[in-house]
Amino acid sequence: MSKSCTSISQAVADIPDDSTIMVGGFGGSGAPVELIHALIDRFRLTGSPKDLTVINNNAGNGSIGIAAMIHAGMVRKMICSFPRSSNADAFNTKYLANEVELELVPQGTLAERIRAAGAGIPAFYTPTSFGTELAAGKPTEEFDGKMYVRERWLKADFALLKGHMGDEAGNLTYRLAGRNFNPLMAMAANTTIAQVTHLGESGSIDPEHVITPGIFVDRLVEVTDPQQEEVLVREGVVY
Amino acid sequence: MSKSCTSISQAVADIPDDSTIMVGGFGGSGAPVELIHALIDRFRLTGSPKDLTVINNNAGNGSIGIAAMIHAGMVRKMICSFPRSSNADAFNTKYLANEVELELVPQGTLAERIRAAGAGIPAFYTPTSFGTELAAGKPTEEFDGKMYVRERWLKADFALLKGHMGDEAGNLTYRLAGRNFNPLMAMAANTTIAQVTHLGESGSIDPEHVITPGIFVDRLVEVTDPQQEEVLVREGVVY
Amino acid sequence: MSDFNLMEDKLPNAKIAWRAAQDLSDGSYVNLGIGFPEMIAKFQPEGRAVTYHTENGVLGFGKAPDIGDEDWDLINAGKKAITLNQGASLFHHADSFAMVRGGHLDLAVLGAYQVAQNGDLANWSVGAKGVPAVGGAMDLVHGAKNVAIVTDHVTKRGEPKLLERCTLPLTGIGCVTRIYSSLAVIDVVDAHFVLREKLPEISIDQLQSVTGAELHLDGNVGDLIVPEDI
Amino acid sequence: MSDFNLMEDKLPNAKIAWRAAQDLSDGSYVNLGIGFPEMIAKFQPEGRAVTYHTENGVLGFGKAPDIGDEDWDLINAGKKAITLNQGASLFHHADSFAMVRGGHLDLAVLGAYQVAQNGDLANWSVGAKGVPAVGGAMDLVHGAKNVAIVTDHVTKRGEPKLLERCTLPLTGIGCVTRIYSSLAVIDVVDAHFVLREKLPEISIDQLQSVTGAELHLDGNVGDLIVPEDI
Repeated sequence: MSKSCTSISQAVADIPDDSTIMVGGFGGSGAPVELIHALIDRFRLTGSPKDLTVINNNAGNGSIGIAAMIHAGMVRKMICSFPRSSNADAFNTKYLANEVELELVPQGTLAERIRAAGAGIPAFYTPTSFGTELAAGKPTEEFDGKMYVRERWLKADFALLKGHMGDEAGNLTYRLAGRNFNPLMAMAANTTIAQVTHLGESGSIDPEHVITPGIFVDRLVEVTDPQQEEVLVREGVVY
Repeated sequence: MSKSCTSISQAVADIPDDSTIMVGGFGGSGAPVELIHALIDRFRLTGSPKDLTVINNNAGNGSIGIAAMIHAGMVRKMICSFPRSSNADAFNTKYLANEVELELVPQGTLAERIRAAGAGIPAFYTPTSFGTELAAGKPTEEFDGKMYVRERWLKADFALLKGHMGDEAGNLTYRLAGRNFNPLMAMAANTTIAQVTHLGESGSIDPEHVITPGIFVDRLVEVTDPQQEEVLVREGVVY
Repeated sequence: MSDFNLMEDKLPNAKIAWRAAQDLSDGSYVNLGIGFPEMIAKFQPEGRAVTYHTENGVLGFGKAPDIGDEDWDLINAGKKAITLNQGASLFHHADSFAMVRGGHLDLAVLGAYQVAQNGDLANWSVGAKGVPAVGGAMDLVHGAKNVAIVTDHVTKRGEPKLLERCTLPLTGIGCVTRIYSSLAVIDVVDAHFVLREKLPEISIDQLQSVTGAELHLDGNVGDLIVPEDI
Repeated sequence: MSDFNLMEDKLPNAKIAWRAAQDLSDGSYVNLGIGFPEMIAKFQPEGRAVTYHTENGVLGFGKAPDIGDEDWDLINAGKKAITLNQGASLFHHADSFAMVRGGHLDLAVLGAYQVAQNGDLANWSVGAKGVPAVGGAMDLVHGAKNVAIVTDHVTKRGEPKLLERCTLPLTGIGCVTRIYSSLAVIDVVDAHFVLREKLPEISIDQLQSVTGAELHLDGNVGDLIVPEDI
């Protein structure tokens, strides 16, 4: 049972309208540009998927990747910690026009909520955001003399990730700081789809060096020379 | 500021009576036999440390390692998931004579409580143990129609770990399944002490292959040809 | 039928394990409990890829090594030496139980002291004095998508292990989905035992007489037939 | 003293960063906030080993690469290209914030819109319309053993930023331990501002007049002296 897909478009072909999609990466590092663009291609061709909820640390930059998804009108809601970037016009415009919703989550809480979803932990307590407006309406509790906020897990229907090495068993490694949210999102989505720069046979990754065990990965597609979001933004590329 | 100690005995010289000590390993895999034995040596020489609370998945096997600590009378309480082993006489005898306490924790809850301590999460909800006597007295709550038990973090004063590669920055790798509880305990103790089979300069471990980042490790000592607990037990060694 | 001798004609553990193994799905991730359930791997049908998980942080382990070839840093949750298959991965205990609790395993197979018709399981403590031990069982029963039990249908004294309610300390409530016993294959559906297969030699009445809760029927009851050479 | 001109004689950011850098401890783990706080690393005193953490999963990063040598998979939380020092490690976001929330960092240095005498910090939102963004600030303020602020002592309009209570949306409550401002070094002790150092040219009265809460003294007030060539 190989998990590899024959094409990028095939890998994302069944993502329906109204899906919640986690997208790996922090800024351009570890961002699965080709998978996102395949989804945009599908939307332009078929009008689907639309009304998406997208979970990422940011809300897109420039005119490619998540920014292009937003600009295309596929995104109903962003869940992120930092929707600012050097060029967040796509999000800002839609947000200020009330055409896209925003759930703002502190970065560590965002990471932990995603990890909790993957780990079967429906709720946990964190000191983060206690006493701030981002904790409004959330249960609080004192432990050992300190106050904490209760946060819920955050699940998704799909995760789109960028790995570096992948093998047929679904095992993944990441490149440098491109790891970031990717291994967490792999655990938290019903269907996890990863593009990898090198796809090898089962066993081509040392078991001690695997970062995401294959159990968390449903589909793999090789993109041998992936685009780097930051480079595209700096070149002014518009997708 | 190197973290390396000149000797095993120096590495454990300041562990006081009444300490809570996490000991890495699952059975003999990843068990820091030399660090434990150094602690026993100190106890035999000085009468200290005693009245220890020891956290490990098991409660010792044969007449070495944690079993020898218990037999020597250093341990007041064990916190573990599975105090049975092929030869758990040391624990069984003391436990049935009410000379050592036991806090029995489901294995996944034990792991998650330790991880939570390291991650600044004072409490979390798990489905594990709901409706059983191990959940007696613990708060419960329903999320999305399913019942969960609230568990608290589990911290320690010291952690004794066994790594494979270590570097002067404190970074660690582990060998095969010897990883188990070691990386979690590294995060959860005030002072983390690791024996490693190979101690190299800072940078001798590929940053992408580091399992425990050095921030979690306070002291390192090289034990180049470490004993394997399972082998000692099979040879009938008595420490 | 009336000449069925419960204690002599019931399936031995190896045959129960064989039957359980026939339901292993291609591409599935499976945790087999220490002891009897581990035997299932031996009977994994050809042509199906199954990836085995063990609580102490290994996914994709294979056969035990030859005696003398053990590496005691590479063991399973039962502390037995194992080997790694191609595509294996190693991880720490929190990640391992994230796989368990997070619903990533397709199947966990455990032994049982008692199973109740509502899916309650008792398999960790006989409630008596002695040293209690729980391990990962309480996590597994609430994590895997399916929780199957392999067990003798009755205790050594011939008493039912499948009951209206468990009398021993529980491992988990409402968690068991299927039971492979020495006499039958039974599903837990809506807090009832539903009989799927039984040994051809035993009548439903006789099976009911050694079962501590009502057996429901839902369509055909298949024959539980295991090759002789198992 | 009376000829001290607040807007002309206060320290520029580089000098504030230099002063904050003098307190970096040997062997410490430090997170420097995006922007102004990042400048502190440049002034790290010789002979002290400091390991820098960035939220997106890097410990032990070094200087920015030369222009053209950037690897955009290797960035800091400010999305700037970085390099790795010997002994660096890479990890995912949950592990990164475990370091933060779990109290493993010795120091986090952040900027501020407002700091209150009880240690409350406002640095993420001016409360107005626009697009809010929080990043990792709310985690950092509740995680690091010490939370220091580098800031101008007053706003661009000359209004105090050190206050009895914050009026802008809070980042965290009771979290700030020390403030390095353009005029002074101030600790937060038992919900009071305690003046540790001030520019020699400014009087305590004048400093108090641009501070929105009472400055307490606890022994000597040192001179805040920064080398001219910074």
